[in-house]
Amino acid sequence: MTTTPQAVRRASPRTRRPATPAATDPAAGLLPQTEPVRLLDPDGTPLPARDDYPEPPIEALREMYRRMVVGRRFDTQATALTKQGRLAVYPSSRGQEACQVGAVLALRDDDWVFPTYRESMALVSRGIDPVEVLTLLRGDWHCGYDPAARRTAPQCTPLATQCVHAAGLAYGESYQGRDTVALAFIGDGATSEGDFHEGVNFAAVFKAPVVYFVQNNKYAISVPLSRQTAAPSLAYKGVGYGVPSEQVDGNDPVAVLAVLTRAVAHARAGHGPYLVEAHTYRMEPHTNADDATRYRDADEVEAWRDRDPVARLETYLRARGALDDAAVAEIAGQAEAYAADLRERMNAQPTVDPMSLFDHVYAEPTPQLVEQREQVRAELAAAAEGDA
Amino acid sequence: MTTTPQAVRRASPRTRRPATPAATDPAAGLLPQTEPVRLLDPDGTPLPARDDYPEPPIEALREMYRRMVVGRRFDTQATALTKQGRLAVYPSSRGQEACQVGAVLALRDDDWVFPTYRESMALVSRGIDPVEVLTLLRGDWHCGYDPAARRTAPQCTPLATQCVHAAGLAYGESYQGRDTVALAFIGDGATSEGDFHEGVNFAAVFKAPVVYFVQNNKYAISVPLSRQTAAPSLAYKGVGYGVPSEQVDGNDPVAVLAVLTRAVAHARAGHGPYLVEAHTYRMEPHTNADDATRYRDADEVEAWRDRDPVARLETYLRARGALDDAAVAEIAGQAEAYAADLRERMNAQPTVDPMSLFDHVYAEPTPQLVEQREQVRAELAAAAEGDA
Amino acid sequence: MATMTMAKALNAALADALLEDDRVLVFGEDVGQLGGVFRITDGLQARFGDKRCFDTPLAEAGIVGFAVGLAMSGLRPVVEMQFDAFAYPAFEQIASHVAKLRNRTRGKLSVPMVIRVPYAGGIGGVEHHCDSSEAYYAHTPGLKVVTPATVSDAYSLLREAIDDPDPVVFLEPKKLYFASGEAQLPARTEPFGRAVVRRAGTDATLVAYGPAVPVALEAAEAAREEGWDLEVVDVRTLVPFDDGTIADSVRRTGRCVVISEAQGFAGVGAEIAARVQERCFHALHAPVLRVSGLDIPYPAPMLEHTHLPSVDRILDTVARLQWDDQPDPRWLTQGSAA
Amino acid sequence: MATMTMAKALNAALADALLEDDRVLVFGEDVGQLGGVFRITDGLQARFGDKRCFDTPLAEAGIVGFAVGLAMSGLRPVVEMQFDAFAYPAFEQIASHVAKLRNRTRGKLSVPMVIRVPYAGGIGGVEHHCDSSEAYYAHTPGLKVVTPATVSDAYSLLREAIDDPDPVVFLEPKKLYFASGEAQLPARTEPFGRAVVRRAGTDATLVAYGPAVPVALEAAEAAREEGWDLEVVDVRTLVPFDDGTIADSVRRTGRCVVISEAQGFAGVGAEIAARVQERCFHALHAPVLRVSGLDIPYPAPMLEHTHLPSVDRILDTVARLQWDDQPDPRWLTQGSAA
Ligand SMILES: Cc1ncc(C[n+]2csc(CCOP(=O)(O)OP(=O)(O)O)c2C)c(N)n1
Ligand SMILES: Cc1ncc(C[n+]2csc(CCOP(=O)(O)OP(=O)(O)O)c2C)c(N)n1
Ligand SMILES: [Mg+2]
Ligand SMILES: [Mg+2]
Repeated sequence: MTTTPQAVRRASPRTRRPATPAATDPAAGLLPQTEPVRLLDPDGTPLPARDDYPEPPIEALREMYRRMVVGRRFDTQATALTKQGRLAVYPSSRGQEACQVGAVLALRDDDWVFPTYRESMALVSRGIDPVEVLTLLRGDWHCGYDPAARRTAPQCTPLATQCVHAAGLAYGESYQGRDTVALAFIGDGATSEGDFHEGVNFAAVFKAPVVYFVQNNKYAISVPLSRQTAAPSLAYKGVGYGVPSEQVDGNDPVAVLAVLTRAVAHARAGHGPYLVEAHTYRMEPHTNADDATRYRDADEVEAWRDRDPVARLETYLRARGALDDAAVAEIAGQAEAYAADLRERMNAQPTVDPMSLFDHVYAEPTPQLVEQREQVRAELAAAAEGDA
Repeated sequence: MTTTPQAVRRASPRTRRPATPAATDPAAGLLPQTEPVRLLDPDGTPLPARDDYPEPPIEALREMYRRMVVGRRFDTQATALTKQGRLAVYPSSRGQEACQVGAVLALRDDDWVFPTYRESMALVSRGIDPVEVLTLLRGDWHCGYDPAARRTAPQCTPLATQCVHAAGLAYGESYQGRDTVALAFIGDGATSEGDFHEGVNFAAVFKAPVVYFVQNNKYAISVPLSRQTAAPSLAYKGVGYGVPSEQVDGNDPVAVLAVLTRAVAHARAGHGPYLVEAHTYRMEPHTNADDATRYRDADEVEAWRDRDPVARLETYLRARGALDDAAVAEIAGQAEAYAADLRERMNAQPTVDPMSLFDHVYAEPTPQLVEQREQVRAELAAAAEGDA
Repeated sequence: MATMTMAKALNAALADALLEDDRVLVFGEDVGQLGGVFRITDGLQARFGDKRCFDTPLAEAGIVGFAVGLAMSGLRPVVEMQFDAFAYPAFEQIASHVAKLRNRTRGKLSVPMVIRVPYAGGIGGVEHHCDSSEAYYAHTPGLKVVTPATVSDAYSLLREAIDDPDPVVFLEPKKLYFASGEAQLPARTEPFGRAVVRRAGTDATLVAYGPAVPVALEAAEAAREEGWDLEVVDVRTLVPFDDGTIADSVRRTGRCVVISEAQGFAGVGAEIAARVQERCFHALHAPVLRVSGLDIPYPAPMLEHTHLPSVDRILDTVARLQWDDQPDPRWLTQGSAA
Repeated sequence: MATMTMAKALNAALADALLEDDRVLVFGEDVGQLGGVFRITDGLQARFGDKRCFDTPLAEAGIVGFAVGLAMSGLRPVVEMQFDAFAYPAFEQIASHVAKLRNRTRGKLSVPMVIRVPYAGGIGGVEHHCDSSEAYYAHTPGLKVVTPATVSDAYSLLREAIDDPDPVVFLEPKKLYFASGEAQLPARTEPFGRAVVRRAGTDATLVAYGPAVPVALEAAEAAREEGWDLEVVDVRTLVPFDDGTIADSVRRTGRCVVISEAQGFAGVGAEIAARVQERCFHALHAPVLRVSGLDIPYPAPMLEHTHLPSVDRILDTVARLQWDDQPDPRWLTQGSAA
C-alpha cells in the first residue's frame, strides 16, 4: 500500500473562491467590514454620515468625554500610586479610553460586565468606587467590590476564562426571563486561548446575549499581534461560530459607541452574541513592572499619540459646539477632585483581618479549617503577647 | 453615572456588509466555497469537470476503491469481533470510507497521520497490521503499532488534543528541513474543544504544514451538529485563523481525494495549514456500546445509504471502464482473505506480561516503581504457588 | 426497601432535585436524549424538558465555565463530565474559578454547582476512561469532594451536594453503577461530612472510599479466615474530612490500612495515612500502611486487575501490621541511602 | 565560585543547553525579545536566534501540545509556563499526553521535554500568581517533578532535566529567583533523584523542598536557641523520591517535621509524612508532623505571611514533637467524633 497519486500538486488555491460570492453566501452577514468602522478622522473631523452606524446622540458623546477624562485621570493616579508603593501592580489602559468608556456607556446599569485586569478604568467609569476597584491591586483582597450588586464580575486574570462565564450568565439571565446583556472584555492575545473559542461557541449555540469585545491593543505583554494570529483581523473569527462581527477604530470614541450600541441591541433583541474588535493601542507598558522598551520602538508609540481618543473627541465636541473652554475646565476639575479623593483614601493603610482567611473558603469552614483557624488564632495571640 | 445613550437600537445588522465584497477582501482566499465540492453525483455520475479540482488519476481512484472495500470489510470484521467479546469496544467508520482512505492516499508514506479512535480503517488502509491497530480496543495495551516507524500517532481519545501535536510535529519536521506533511483527523463534535482552536492557530502562526481534516459525520455520540455550532459550516472556522478552507462531499471519493490532494500540496509547498471539512455520515452507532435509536431516526440513516461512497465509486469506475466484474470479485476476495486472516489472528488469546506495567512509565523505573514491581512479582509468585 | 442500582439511585436524585428546585439545570455531553453514556440522566429530558436537561457543545472547560455563569445568575447547575480524564480540560475553570469565586469575592458571589464525574476503573475501560482523579480536586481548597460507595449514599449525598452552598465534585465509582443494593428513596443517610463504620471490628481499621469500599469489605470478610477481625470505615466525603470517626476507630483497633484505587503517590490515601498517624500515634502498634493503585498510568483492560487494590494485596498488607509485635523487616532493610 | 542569583543560573543552564544540544528549543509566552517576565530567558533569542528561542501564541495547552509534537519529531522542547496557575489550561495535555505517551506506546515514542513553571508565593503577587501546584504533577505517573532550592541546584537540575529521557516538570520557586548564592558554573550537584542533607543535626529532621528549604534552614538556626539541633533535608526531586536519604535521617533523629508551602491536604507533604512513618515507625518518638500552607486559596499579598509556613510555625510544631516523651494532648483530645 505505498502508491500515492501524483495528481494536482499546485500552489496555494487562494484564487479559487470567487471574490464576489453570491448574496446568499452565508458568510456575508457574519463577516466584519474589511476596514474598521470609523466615524471621526484621527484629528476629530467627522467623516460622512453612514446608514449602518448612525452617530450616537450628542449628550451621550459629551458624557463619554467626561468619563474618558475622569478615567484617564484615574489611570494616571493609579500608576502614581504604584510608584509610591501603594499598589502591588497596575495595568494601565491609557490610550484605550474610548473602548473602556464606550463599552460601559453602551450598556444598561443592570447589564453585566466581565472585565479583565486591564479594565479598571471601565469599572470606575461604571460608577464603582475606585478604592474598591483597586483593592485587588493594592493586595488586601482579590476583589474589592460586590460583583452581584454592581453586575460586574471580578476582574479576571486567567485569560479568556471569562468568555465562558459571560455566556453562562447571559443565558441564565434570559432563561429567567430577564433581558440582561453581558459584555465580556478580552485582549488580542487572549483570543488565542481555548476558552475564547469555547465561550463564543457556547454563546452562539445557546443564543446567549453576549457582546464579546476584543480590545486589540496590538500586544500581549511583549508579544505582537503577528505572533498571535495569521487571520486578516480578529473579527474574522466570528463567522466560524456563526456570530456577526465588526471591527472598529478603537480610538474613535464615536465609532466605538456606535458599534457597541448596535452590538448590544443585537444581543438584547435575542439574536445571540456579537463580536467586536476594536483596533487600539496600549500606550503604557503592560504593567508598571514591564519594560516596554525591550520590545517596541518609541516611534511606534509616538505615532499612536496622534490618534489620542480623548483629544479626538474633544476636538469633535468643540466643533459641534457641545464643549467649550469652561466645560473642559469643569470636567478637568472633576477629574482632579476624583484623583485627589482617591489619593487620599488610598493613603490610609488598609487593615485586613487574617482570621478572615478562613471565612470565605466555604459557606461554613470545614473542621479542618476550624482547626487551622484555631492554630492561627493562637499564633497571633502569642505574637501579640510577644509584642506587648 | 447612570445615563445610557438611547441611540440606534435596531435589529440584526446582517445586511450591513455588502454581499459582494471587493476582490481585495482578505476573507476571499480563505473561506470555503459555499457548497461542498462534489465531482460525482450521489449515483456515481460524473459532474462537469472543474478547474479548481481536477480529477485524480484513474489508477489512484482504482486503488482507492480497493482500499475502501478492504477497509469496509475490516470494519465489519472488527464489529463482529466485538460482538464475540474479542474487543472491548469498537467505533465503526462505516459510511466514512471515502474520508478514511482518501486521507491516506493524499499523503506520502513518510507523512504523519494523527488519527482519533475512529480512524482504525484509515490506519489499516495505511498498511498497519490490523491486529496492531486493534490492540488498543482488544485491551492488551494502549497502542499496538510503532508510531515512529509508521509515522502515525497513537489513536487519540482526548478529543482535539491531537490538533496541537500535529502542529508541533509538522513544524518540527520543517524546522529540521524535511518536507513532511501532517494530517490531523478530527470529528465535528471535537471542533468545539479549545485544543482545536489552539492547534489550528499554532499551525497558522508557525506556518506548519498540517491538513486539518474534519469528518463531519453529523453526530458527536448522540449530539447533532446543530447543538455543536451555529456556523454556516465547520469549514468557516478557517478564516478566523487565516487558514484557507474547503468543504467537500465526504461521500464522494473522487472529490475527497481531489480536495485533500490539493490541501496536502498547499501544506507541502510551505503555505501553511489547510482546513477541510468533509460532510459525511456515521452509519453505525457511535460504538458497539451505543444505542443510536435513542437519538436518530431510521429514515435519516436510510437516506444516507443512497449516498454510499463505495457503491458510488464502483459505479463511476465501471462507467470509466476501470473496473469490471472480475476486478470487483478479485478485490472482494482480497477483502475476505484480509478479514479471515484478521479473524484468525484475533482468536489467539494475547498474553500480556503484568511485569511490563513497570517498564514504560519512565525510561528507567523509579525506586518507587522498583519497589512496587517487587511487590507484584512476589504476589504473582505466591499466586502461582497457590495455583500449583 | 427496594433493590436498585446506584445508577438508578443517582437518576432518582437528579429527578427529585429537578422536581423540587426550579433552579436546578442538568447538562453536559449526551445527557439529553441519550440519557448519558451511563444512563444516569435517562428520561430526565423527556420528563423535565430540554431547558432543564440538555446537551452542550463538546467542550469541558466550556461546560464548567458556563455553569459558573449560570450559578452567578442564580441557577443551580449540575454538570456531567463524561469520564474522569475528560474533566481535565476543565481543570483551570475548576481550580481557578469554581473553587475560588466565593473566596475571591468575600462571599458576595458564590457558585454552588455539582460537577459529576464518573471515575475510577474496574470496568475494563480503555485508556482515559478509568482515572482516579480525586486527589486533584481534594487538594484544591474551595471544592468539596464526595464519593458514594452505597446505593443509598449515592442518592443522599447527591441530593445534599445539589443543595450545598458550595461547589461539589461528585465522584461516581463507575464500577458500582450497576451494582445493586437496598435503598428506600428518598434516602437520607448520615450527613455530609461524616464517615461511616461499614463493618465493626477490633483488630485493625481499613479506611476506604468510593470504589475501594466493597473491596475493603470483601477483604475484611476474607480476613476472618486468617483470624483477623477488621473494621471498615467508608470516608464518603473526602472534603470535608471526618477525622473523628476515623481516629476513634484506629484508636480502638490500634492498626490501620488505607485503601484507595488511585495511584498512591501524593494521593488522598497519603493524606489519610498522614492524618491518622498524627492523631493516633500512641495508639498505633504498627505504621499506617497503604494499599493503592500502582504509580503507573492506568493500564489497559487486560492488566487492570494487577493495578487495582485486590483482596489479596489488602490481606498481605494487613499481615504486615506487626501482629507479633516485631517490626516489619521490610522497613528495617529497605530505604537506606543507596 | 561566584555569587549569582538563581535566575542567572537558570539562564545559564538554558544557554548552555542551547549551545550544546541543537535539538533544544526554548519557547513560551514572552520568552523571546522580552526574555520572560522573570528574565530567565534573557538574551537567549539575541544569542541563538528566533528559531531556537521564540514566543508562541498565548495558549498553554497549545504550548505544551506543540512541545509534544516537536518532541515526536526528535527535538527537545523546554517550555515556560508564565506562572503556576497559568499552567492549568495545559493540564489535560500534561496529564493525558506528556505523562503517558511513553507508556502508551511501550516506549516506542517518548516525549522528553521540560515544562518550567515559576511557582509558589512569597513575592507579594496577586491571585493566580502564587499557587504551589507541585502535587498535581507529582501525583501524575510518568512525570518527573523537580524543584531546586539553591543556585547550584537550579543550574545542575535544569541541565539534567533537559537531558533526561523523560518529561520533567521543573518548578522554580519564584521567591528564590533573585536570591543570591555561591555557584561555580557549569555546576553539577548531586544526581537527579537524590535528596540532600543541607544541615546536619541530631534532634529532629526537617524535610523541605523548593521555597520551604530556606525557611527550614532559618528555623533550624533559630531552634538552636531553644536547644534543638535540627537536621534539614532538601528533597530536590519530588519524583523520583529519595526514600533512603530521608529515612536514614529520621531514623537517626527519631523525629520529623515535613514542611511545604502548598496547602496541606493531599499534598506532597502528606506523601512524605506517610512514607516516613511507614519506613521509620520504630525509630519515631513522635508522629511525623507537617507544616504547610493553610487549606485556603492562596491569599492576597497582605495576608500571605499568615498563610505561609513561617519560622515560628515550624518552631511551634517542633515543640510538639513530644520532647518530654508525653503524648501531644492535642491529638488525645481532638478528633473524636463530634
Ligand atoms: C491563562 C493565562 N496565561 C497567562 C497569563 C499571563 N498574562 C497576563 S496578561 C498577559 C497578556 C495578555 O494580553 P492581551 O490578551 O492582549 O491583553 P492586554 O494585556 O493587552 O490587555 C499574559 C500572558 C494569564 N493571566 N493567564
Ligand atoms: C476531552 C474529551 N471529552 C469527551 C470525550 C468522550 N467522547 C468520545 S467520542 C465523543 C464524541 C466525539 O464526536 P466527534 O468529534 O463528532 O467524532 P466522531 O465520534 O463522530 O467521529 C465523546 C464526547 C473524549 N474522548 N474526550
Ligand atoms: Mg493586548
Ligand atoms: Mg462526529
